[in-house]
Amino acid sequence: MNDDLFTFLIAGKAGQGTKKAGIVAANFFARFKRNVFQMNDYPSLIRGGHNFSIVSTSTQKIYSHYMKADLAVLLDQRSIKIHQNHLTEHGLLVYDDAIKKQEHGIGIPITSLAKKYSTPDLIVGIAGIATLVAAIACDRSILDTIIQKEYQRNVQDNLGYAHEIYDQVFEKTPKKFILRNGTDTDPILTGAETIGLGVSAAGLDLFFAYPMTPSTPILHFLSLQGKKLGVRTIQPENEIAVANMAIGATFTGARSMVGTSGGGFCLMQEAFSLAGMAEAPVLFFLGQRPGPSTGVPTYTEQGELLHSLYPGQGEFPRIVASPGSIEEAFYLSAELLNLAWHFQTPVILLSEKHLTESSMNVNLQPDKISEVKPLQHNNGNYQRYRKTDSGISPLLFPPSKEMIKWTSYEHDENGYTTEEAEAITQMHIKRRTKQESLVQYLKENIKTVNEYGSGEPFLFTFGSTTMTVREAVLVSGLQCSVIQLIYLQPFPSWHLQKYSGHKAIIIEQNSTGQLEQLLREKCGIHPITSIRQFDGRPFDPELLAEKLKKVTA
Amino acid sequence: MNDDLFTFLIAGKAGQGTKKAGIVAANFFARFKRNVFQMNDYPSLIRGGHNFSIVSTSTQKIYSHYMKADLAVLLDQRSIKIHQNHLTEHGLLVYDDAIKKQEHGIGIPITSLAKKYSTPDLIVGIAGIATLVAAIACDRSILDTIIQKEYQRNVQDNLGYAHEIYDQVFEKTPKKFILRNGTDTDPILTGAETIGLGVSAAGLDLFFAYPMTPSTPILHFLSLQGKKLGVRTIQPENEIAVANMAIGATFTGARSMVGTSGGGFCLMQEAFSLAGMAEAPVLFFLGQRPGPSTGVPTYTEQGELLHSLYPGQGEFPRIVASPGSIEEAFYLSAELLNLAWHFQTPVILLSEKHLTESSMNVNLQPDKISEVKPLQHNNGNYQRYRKTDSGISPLLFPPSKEMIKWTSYEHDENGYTTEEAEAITQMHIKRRTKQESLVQYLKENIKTVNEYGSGEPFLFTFGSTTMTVREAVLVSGLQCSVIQLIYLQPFPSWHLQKYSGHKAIIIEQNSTGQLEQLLREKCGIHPITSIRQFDGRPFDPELLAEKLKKVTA
Amino acid sequence: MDQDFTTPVENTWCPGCGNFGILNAFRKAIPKLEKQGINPKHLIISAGIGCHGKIFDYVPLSGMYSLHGRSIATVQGIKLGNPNLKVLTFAGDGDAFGEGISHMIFAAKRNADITVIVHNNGTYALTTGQFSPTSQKGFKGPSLPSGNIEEPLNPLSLMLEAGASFVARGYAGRIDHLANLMVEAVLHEGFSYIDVLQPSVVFTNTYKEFNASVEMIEKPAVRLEDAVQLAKRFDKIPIGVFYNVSKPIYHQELYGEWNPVVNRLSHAERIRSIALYLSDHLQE
Amino acid sequence: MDQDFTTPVENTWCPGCGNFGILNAFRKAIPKLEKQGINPKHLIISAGIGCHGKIFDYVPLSGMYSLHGRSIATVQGIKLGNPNLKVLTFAGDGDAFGEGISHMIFAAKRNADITVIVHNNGTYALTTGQFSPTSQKGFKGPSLPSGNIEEPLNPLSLMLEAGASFVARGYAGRIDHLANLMVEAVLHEGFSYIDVLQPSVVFTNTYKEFNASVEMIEKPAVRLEDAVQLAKRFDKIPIGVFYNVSKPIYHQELYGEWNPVVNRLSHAERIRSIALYLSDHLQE
Ligand SMILES: Cc1ncc(C[n+]2csc(CCOP(=O)(O)OP(=O)(O)O)c2C)c(N)n1
Ligand SMILES: Cc1ncc(C[n+]2csc(CCOP(=O)(O)OP(=O)(O)O)c2C)c(N)n1
Ligand code: SF4
Ligand code: SF4
Ligand SMILES: [Mg+2]
Ligand SMILES: [Mg+2]
Repeated sequence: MNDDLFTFLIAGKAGQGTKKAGIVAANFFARFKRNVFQMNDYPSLIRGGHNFSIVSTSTQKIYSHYMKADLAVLLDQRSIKIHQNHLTEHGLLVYDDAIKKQEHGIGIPITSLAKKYSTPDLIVGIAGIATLVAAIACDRSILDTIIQKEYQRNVQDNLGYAHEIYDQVFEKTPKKFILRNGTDTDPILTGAETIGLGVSAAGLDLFFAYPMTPSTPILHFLSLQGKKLGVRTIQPENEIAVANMAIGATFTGARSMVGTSGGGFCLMQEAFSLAGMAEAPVLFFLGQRPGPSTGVPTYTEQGELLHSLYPGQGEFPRIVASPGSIEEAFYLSAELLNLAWHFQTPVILLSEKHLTESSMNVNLQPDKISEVKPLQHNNGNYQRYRKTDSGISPLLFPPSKEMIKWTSYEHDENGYTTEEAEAITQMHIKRRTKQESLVQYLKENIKTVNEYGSGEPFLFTFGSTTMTVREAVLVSGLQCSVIQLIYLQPFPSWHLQKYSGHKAIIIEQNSTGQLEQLLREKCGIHPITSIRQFDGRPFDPELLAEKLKKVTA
Repeated sequence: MNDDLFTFLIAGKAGQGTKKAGIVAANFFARFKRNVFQMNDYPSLIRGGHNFSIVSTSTQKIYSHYMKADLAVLLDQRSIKIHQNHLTEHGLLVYDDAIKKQEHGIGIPITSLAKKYSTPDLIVGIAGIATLVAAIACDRSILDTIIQKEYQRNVQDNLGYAHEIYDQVFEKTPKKFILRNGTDTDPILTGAETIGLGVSAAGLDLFFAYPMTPSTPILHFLSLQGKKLGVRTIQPENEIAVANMAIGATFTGARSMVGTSGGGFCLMQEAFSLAGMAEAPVLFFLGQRPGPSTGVPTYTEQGELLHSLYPGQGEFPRIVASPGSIEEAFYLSAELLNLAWHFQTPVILLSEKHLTESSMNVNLQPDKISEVKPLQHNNGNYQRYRKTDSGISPLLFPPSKEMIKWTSYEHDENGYTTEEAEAITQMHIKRRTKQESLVQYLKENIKTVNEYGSGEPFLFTFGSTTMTVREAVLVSGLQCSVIQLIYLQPFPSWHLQKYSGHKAIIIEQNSTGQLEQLLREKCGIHPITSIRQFDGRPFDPELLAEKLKKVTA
Repeated sequence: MDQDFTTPVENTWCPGCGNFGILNAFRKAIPKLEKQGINPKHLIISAGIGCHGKIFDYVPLSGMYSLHGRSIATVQGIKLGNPNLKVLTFAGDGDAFGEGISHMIFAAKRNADITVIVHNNGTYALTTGQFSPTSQKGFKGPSLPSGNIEEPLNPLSLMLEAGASFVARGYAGRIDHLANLMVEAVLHEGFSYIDVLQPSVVFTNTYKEFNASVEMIEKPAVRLEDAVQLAKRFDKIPIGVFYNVSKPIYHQELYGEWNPVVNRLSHAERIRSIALYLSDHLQE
Repeated sequence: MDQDFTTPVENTWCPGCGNFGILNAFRKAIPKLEKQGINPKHLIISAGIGCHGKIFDYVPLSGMYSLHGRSIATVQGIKLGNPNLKVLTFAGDGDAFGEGISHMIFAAKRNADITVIVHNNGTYALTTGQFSPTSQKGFKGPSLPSGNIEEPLNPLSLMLEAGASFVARGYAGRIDHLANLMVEAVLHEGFSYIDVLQPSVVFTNTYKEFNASVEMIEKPAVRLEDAVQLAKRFDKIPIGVFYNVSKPIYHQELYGEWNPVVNRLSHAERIRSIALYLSDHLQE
């Protein structure tokens, strides 16, 4: 267990700025060169309800927030009800004293003091930061620096309010916590940011999306920052337009990506199949949330693994991969965009809300990313669908005196429609050959599975759950390995079969055990137990560690 | 091999009535109480190109057309080029003498005689029938009866033309063929018809579809005949409306079905997931054609097996089944509609162009079909999503003084939206329980696999390919079993595991071996060989028989 | 059913949101409709996904909480399943004119007997305020921080062009007026569209402008062109019924008086029909 | 490229089909456009699925044979990928106003710089003649043998309502006139729509009516209302340009003069930008 773990929790209503406070707190911890993991929990509404943000920090690398807080700042009655027991043994509860007095913790006039200021509802999040700075016994000038940087609107009001809270907290709990300095200086980014940066590094030109949680943060990030990064965003009328425009754009050589979630992705499947037939290289970001259907829009789940393996009718090369950390998301997104162009086929970047919307400090080395040039036509007569040994045909973009025909119909090498038996067979074989080249390429060049630690039991997982599993292993002190499947399609059985017959535990966030099904059926991996959670919340590393200890005892 | 097999082929341009002639020929053979199988091959166009229709007939049961014809009537040059070798040893070629003289066969002034009549292009199909009747040496009065029944428009012209052709053929090849009488009196129907009749028997009220080959024939059949059968058809603006309207209709208790093909089904997947969440019982007909994408619209393939297993995001009970014959399509369609209502979940009837558009004589016993009543709410407080042991909640339909709320969001038992961890977990478990009940039900009550013949090797197949495989087995004279998977989701592993370790051959119409993948991974069935065809054409039973003999030799 | 038509579900709209006005108007419309002979148990509702959609949980009527953009298809399906029901859906501007615009145009075109109430707040509110099909040019949202570059659609003239037989505009700040529009729309036989000016206090706080410029329409235009002209007025914002005509109704054209769930063919009749069909196709 | 713009692909339209007129007009338009400075290699085409779509294979221009209803989105994507290209799509009436209507309305609304030529034959021809969004009431097709029960959409007034900046109607039986419309439409900067009256000899053999009642428009209407009025005339069928105005163009509003494939940020610049972003977010 992490010996200098510290967790800060702030909870209140949507509109009270708890998310913002979480981010600011994360950056505050960064001043100590500490590692952080920050997670936001919020329902699907704009004002009111119950939001909270948790930031866990340590001098060691940290891959998850913890549900038990050392310092909890609770802004309303509901937060008390929900979080009063989410405290570590010596944890401190700070609550708004408009709420009736609590047995433990200290009441501070958070809302009543706010009333003096211009935006009493929006300002209260600042109380969390002021409390944090005071409880860590930092100088009030540090608080000033933070407020001036992070809360610039009505900054005088904000400062005044922050001071009042700081003073009260400081008086009541002087030097409650001491934070050791760490050595990490990496930036703190969300998964949405690392994905956006990763695809930019691999040459993305256009990002098309219709808003849908949890893919929207990528749209927002690129809409704000993309121009500098070489990426423009477009929000069309619906997801069908999104996918078809993206395919159209690739026809010109523009690297294109779309972002969506379950229902939106369903609507894109017809275009997905078109991309398979036309051999259009489009990267699809598929962000999972609890389903089926509209489900629970702002929470997290991994219920679409099987669904993502065969979207779009018919047979064509398919790639699905899912990053196991916010850092890996950077490199993997870039790799997938490159693979799309290398193999001229649609590719899915599968992830979850827990990855796109959480943040942690990450070590990104953009110069490790290259922009792979696709096979280009050089000269002579151009045929869009020329048969080659690899199944990959050279690309050529307009304007050109050569005719370039892409098509949704079965076709000959020129791209003209065909209905002839032999031609149909040949093109099926071409696509199947390309699929085989792809598998070969993955085997030889791509890391398809991550292995952390060593020895049995093997904890199998994928996607953002990997982060929590790794943290839980740290917490538990268990000797074991975490096996994270990065690639899910083609399924890296070649790599995994060696685990068959060994002691395995499968951990995933869905109710039917989709990863388990794949591991059982494709690799003969039969776990001694499987651990699943499907309540929309990420695992808590401590609870997961306990379960792990129990099943491995 | 069938000792009194007879095959009639008629080929020409679209618009020359070859398909119609095929159907009429099939009915002509039926006069001899013979069994027939009729298949139409046509490209995606309205006039011109190359169409042909084949009818094979026997006194025994017959499950496929044969590519080699005893009598071929070829209406144009292209037909000669394509079909001149598609003749049995003693086969007779009759061709339009406007084409240059052929080495074999007899030229008849098919088009030049037609010029005298009012619709010279459309009338020529009749030449095929007249030739057939003459070559079988039936009395000309039989021809008259047929023409009067089947070609009522401009009947005098048609009769005149038919007589001229008949006389010429009769003169040139008197009594060429003799057909024994059989004993079969079953009606000759297409798969589209048996499906339409089957769902009507199980209580279908509304059929929604947007035209798309090869599902359109069901729409057309029900549009013409549905009223008598209790079924109305609706053609909305697109497939998304189709699926969502169908779901809406089920809310009122109306039994609803949709018909579509690959691309259209992709567009329906968002609604499919909604049906999973709302627990709306909708039957989806998914007719396969060669893909990906627009592919080869009017041909046949089985490339969407894996794609059909997990449509729609998220986890909910799923059913996919595929009929292995035109006859089985009747019973299975009914069974699936009933299962949809029994388990209140979306169900897929998976098939292919080869089934919906081919015809054969079928023995249908409508009174064997019942309309299963779903679990109904009786009295007391109604909760749409009440938890029960089976996971199935009672239904109640409006108008009712009770509140009935169906929803796409995660919900509590009343159907109100929830975002709470425990409630989310509970509803996931409810749906998973329903899935388990479904598996149990299939195991106990439903025939999920057909087994024809006995002993090794086991020929595994599914869908309409089953028909050809069965015919090929007859042709080959092999001692073996045909194992047809009727249900594909839930996959009937419980039934199939017994075949593991035995000599297996897997036969399917796609290029990547999708059924094979499932059998390998789920049942440990590793075939000695697999036979695949993916040129859009159904297998020819003779060629398939040869392959079978080779691999089992 | 509660006489105040409330439910135990917590309301999670922002304080001051225009959606409250729409909810209150609807709660007033239900008993009015009951007086006109429409029992609430015959009144089936639906909603899309968005802030507006939450209204579904706030009234204790039966219905289906549909998908983003699809409730217009859902209610048409409900109507086709049982034409005796009165169906009404709430939709967002993103819902009805973005994701679901095809259904809107065809529902109007075929004069489906449904009522669509659009909570027009000019933004995708629930997904945090991106520009929507009715956003003003220049509107700043997180997917286009420099401002929307498209002209807004005009929902009223678009629905008129598509063939809507009843078109009205209400305002969330005029609750009684809006309640009356709802009653009229539901009573209208055929496709009824109400565009409701709905300030989103967070993203499009337009109360002031609307309060200053809404103006009641005396009576509907007789000629389509005049209704269209009225819909294109921007000096004042007319509210009330723009157009109200009688046209052949889809389900009646399709079914006549037949009703799928009420007049179902019995199992025995179906089996008889099938047997007849088969014997017609028997080999002679 | 062949000077007659033919391809080796066999033509499979029915003899006499109106599509031949459209193909011939287009083959005439290409060299005319070349004279106007548009090199055929810059002219990128697309098509939906249907009889009309086959035109894609019959002209040797580059482009993408899209999905049923989606070519309108495809060409917008192509334009956004490389705004230097001129993009044009052929579409069916089912394509453009059934499956793909949302894309049509938004392409017009945002004034995307594309040209859409609809082969309006009032039926889903390739799928054997079901009623389409522009089918006349009463039209008999195999999915409604008793006759269509819906009123047709009016593509021209709908496009005008949606904001189209260039709207015209041509007739497959007036090839030179149609060729000129195509030239004008492609040259027009912004969304151009041409509705082509296209008899399907098999399902809607309307040559006789059209020959009798088409009438050339002298010049486009200046006011939108007048263009709409003209679109709603049924005594005579006006052909020609109904409306032609200049409006801000989508890709220019979005990009200014920037072009994604021409002005791509180099790999080095991207890496530098990312490094900058990271250092801005470094822990101090
Ligand atoms: C297919 C699909 N795409 C996207 C979303 C995400 N989404 C939910 S609500 C919404 C927009 C809501 O806007 P509007 O309809 O105007 O409703 P409002 O929130 O403004 O009331 C979107 C895009 C979704 N649920 N489904
Ligand atoms: C998603 C989808 N739905 C249905 C089809 C089947 N389909 C092919 S063409 C067509 C209609 C064509 O009508 P139209 O666009 O008017 O073209 P036309 O044949 O009349 O030229 C349809 C419904 C399809 N290809 N894709
Ligand atoms: S975000 Fe806007 S529309 Fe949504 S509840 Fe708040 S004020 Fe209302
Ligand atoms: S069916 Fe009609 S539209 Fe199609 S090619 Fe024939 S005449 Fe032309
Ligand atoms: Mg809105
Ligand atoms: Mg058409």
